[in-house]
Amino acid sequence: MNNIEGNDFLLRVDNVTVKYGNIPALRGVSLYIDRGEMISVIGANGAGKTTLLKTISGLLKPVQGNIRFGSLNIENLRPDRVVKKGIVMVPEGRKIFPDLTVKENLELGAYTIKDRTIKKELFELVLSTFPRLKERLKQHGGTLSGGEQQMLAMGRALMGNPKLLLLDEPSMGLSPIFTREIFSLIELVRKEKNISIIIVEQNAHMALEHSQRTYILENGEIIMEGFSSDLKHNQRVIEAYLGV
Amino acid sequence: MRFFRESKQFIIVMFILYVVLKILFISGMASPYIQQIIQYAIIIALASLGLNIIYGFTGQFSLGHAAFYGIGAYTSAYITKMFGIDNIFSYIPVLMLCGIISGLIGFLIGIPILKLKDDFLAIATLGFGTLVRVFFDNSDKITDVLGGSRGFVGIPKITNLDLVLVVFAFIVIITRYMIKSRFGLFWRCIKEDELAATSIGINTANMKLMAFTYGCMLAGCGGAFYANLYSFLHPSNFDILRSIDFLIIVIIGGMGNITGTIYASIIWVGFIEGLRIVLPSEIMDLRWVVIPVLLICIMMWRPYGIMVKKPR
Amino acid sequence: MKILEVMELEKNFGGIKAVDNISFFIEEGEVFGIIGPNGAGKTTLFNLISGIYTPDKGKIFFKGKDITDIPPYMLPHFGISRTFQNMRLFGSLTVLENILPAIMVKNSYNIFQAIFRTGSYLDMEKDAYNRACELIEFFGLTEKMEYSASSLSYGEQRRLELARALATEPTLILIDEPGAGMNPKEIWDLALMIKAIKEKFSLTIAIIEHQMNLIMNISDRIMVMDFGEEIMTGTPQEVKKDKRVIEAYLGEELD
Amino acid sequence: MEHIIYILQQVVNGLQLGAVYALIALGYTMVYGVLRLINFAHGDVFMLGAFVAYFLISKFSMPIYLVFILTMFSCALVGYLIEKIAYKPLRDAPKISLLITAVGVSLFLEYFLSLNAIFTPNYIAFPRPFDVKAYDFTFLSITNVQVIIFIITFISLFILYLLIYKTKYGIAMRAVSHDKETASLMGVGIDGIISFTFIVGASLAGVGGILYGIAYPQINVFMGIMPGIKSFIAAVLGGIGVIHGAVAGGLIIGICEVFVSAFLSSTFRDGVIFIILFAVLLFRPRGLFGKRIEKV
Repeated sequence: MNNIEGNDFLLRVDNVTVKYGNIPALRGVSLYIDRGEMISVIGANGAGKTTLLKTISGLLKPVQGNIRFGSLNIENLRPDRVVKKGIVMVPEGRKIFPDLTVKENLELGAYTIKDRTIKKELFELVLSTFPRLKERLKQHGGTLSGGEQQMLAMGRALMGNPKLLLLDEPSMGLSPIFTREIFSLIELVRKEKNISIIIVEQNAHMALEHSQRTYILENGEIIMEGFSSDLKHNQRVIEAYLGV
Repeated sequence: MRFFRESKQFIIVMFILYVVLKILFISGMASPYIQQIIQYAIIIALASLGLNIIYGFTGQFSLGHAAFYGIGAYTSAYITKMFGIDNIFSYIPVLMLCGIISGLIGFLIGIPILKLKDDFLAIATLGFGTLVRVFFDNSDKITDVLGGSRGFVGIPKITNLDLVLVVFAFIVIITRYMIKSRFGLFWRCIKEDELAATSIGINTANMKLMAFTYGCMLAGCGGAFYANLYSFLHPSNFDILRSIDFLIIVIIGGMGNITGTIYASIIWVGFIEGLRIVLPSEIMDLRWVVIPVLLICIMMWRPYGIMVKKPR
Repeated sequence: MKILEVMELEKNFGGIKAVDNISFFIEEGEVFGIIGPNGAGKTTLFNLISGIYTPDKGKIFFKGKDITDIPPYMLPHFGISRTFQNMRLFGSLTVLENILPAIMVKNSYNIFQAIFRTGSYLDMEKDAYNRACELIEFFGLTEKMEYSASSLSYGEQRRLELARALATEPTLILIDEPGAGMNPKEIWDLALMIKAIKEKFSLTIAIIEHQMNLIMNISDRIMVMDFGEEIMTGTPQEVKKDKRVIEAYLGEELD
Repeated sequence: MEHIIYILQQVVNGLQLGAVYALIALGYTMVYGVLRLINFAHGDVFMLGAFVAYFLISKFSMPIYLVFILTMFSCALVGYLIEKIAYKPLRDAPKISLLITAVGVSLFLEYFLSLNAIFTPNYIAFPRPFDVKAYDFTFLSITNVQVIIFIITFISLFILYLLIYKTKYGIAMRAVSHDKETASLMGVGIDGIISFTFIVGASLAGVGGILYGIAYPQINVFMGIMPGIKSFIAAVLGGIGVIHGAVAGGLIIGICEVFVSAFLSSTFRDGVIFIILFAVLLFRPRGLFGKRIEKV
């Protein structure tokens, strides 16, 4: 399957429907992402953003539709298999393991990496990207501040050597200053490691600012999509999500 | 009186059942052994009804129900033997006393342990059950009549069909009215979601205690009947296996289903005792191999019980 | 008149201050909004007021009475009722059976009256049933009365939870994120409904919400929280313009 | 002085029993960590360990190290199968269904083995692979059985420590205990880790079974019930889900039991343990080393 420029899609979500019991949380959602791209999905609380990421990462199974990663159908894989294929998710609320040390949290991120040298390289890379973590390797995850936990969560995800990173509300509960820092780190990761990123945000400003393309999710459906630079000036988006 | 009027149907059914059984008993079509089993099934239904209140309606898991059944049994055995009670009329107050004592002990033990939930409550009730069993095993050290691990012998035989059936019918009617009233509704709310029940103003601690006490009372009455039906008690009659018996009956009958519990008790006793007649003792040993497998299958197939009705 | 007054409330979880020295009051008859990022301590604050948690420090007064250490089940009897962020209905009970117990907690009949089905018992039951039906009708659930709560749609479940909270006849109701998972149209309907119930049941309302257009629309005053602390409290207009709020929460000035 | 020596002697005896409880308690606590389940069948795995060892020694006269290896292996296999067959299909079922299933598995194992065609419901003498010798010190006497129990328990605990704190499976296990969903997002196969937990726990119970057989050389298909329940109580006492808590709890329960037998009467032994349970559940439900969790 090719996009307009004739490149392969990295990931393509096609007409996916997900239900909780009888209540649909996603209704026929389709989206794609190219290699090296960063896209964002914005929408209100409960619009289905987290459900979308959970479905891609294998935590939820769609009742309809499929998800292709490269040439592979992944919609029925278990989450740990999806990680092995190279899709790693940073869950909402960071979900650091508070009783494990920072180092153990990072090691867990590399659970699927068998090769010791690769593991070591990744470890060095993460520590150079997030130097703050280096000082705290022996500390328990639970003792870190919110911003540090977000860094650890991202570092932990990078330890899995992902091709595609899924970020669920990285700015949640962070102060504006830390939010900016986290977003510049996300940019850094994307550029330097050439990792594709899907970011889900309630903070529409940051999401539109930093992504190339954006999908808008409302009530489980994609109601709008386009280049972030265009959407920023769209009257409807401004009214509903930017509130200016 | 409204009490009887509003349960007309049930009373008619019970009356027909009584007549049929009475004919069977008097005509000799039911052997004394079968007669005993029929009464035993009703007794088991009575005690299981108690567990259904505790677990099926209120959601408080108990692995110690047999202990309260045993307390009733030993109390009745002791009183009837010591005071030489031999007729139904002087037996009725004893029966009530047994229910009250079991209920009181349930109440006292319930105050602390009903704060616990799910598996911790299970282990605490199991612990209480074991304690009571240890107590029965050593009861001869308190007074020799109780018999300790040798068993309690020479209990007067008082239990008969008339009494068992009347008491049973009476208790079923009372229980149904309780379930229909706000108290039953509160119990079901607690089972569904305790926090939400609290949030609408239900005193969950009291309501759980009430259900537990009432359930233990029924177990105590059942135990008393049992003691005066068989005239012999042994501590091993009241161990965890018996608690599991009650549990299985509640599960087969369906959580929170009174009629289901009654049917399940009859099926269960019929099954166990029926097997005893049909099968040689070699194969009887297989019983407790088959039962757990059955239990596991039910859990996988229908975790809320077999005879259970659900709203739309 | 101040219906609820919270003084220097504090709650720690394993060293983290979930609610840190919060003081505020709610005037009788107003709609008091609480906003703030996730993890700011809003729901913890509700849990403290409704008695599910006991505060480490501070006092809560309701109509001048100290209710800090009152067991949670007593609060509906005083006149405080609440809903939950993730909806806690009695799933396998019917709609009617969800409402009835909330009415019946205030009935006075005892177990013996219930067993012997006395006249006053039956009257009280009948009365409770009628009141439940009225409430169910007001919330447009009459046709679903005999359906189990879990079979209702999301919106219906939200309404049922609100109906259940109102069945205890509160004077103050705490509503936790009623707009979660609703689209703009549903939010609009919700705003109308909240205004309607406020009038009909003469309520005071405290509401947690993320949907800015909802909260700005219905609130008389809003408290903004972050990291367990109060940033500021004021009218929607004041909140929108406040520098600290924009910095910590809104990110940008609203219209 | 004599009293103190007597007390010390009882402490040593208590530690002997407590070491076995600790080995069983670890299995309860680890399984509770990953599944939030009281694995009632765990006491029966311990019983199986004693029986397997009995067969290997009396029928095949195997050397003791082989007995340990094969027993641990068989118990691990049984533990693994119990989880796969009985518990895994109920992963999303209500908590109590899982608990009832565990009780069912426990009863099945006991009564299946008690059939005359399989074993017997009666007691069998456990063949000690060596004679008991007591080393008398001036104030204390320690038997070679006790020495062996302490050494083997210590080795087992040390290996377990390495496994849980130094390998990636151990880290994964602790992560799964805390949050299954997030652990799976790290690429951890949840089913694999749960199996791993059962295997480790069952192996330890197997070791406990052999040691128990050596120390108290009478075995019976129902022998797992009481030590199982007491070890679970030990796990609750130490703080369920906490590894070192289970060890401490086991030793405390062992010492208490021996003390009650020595100074009161062995009749009250079980009673006192349950009173400890009630006290812990009511006054410190998280146990000695447990963490406080608050959630709505």
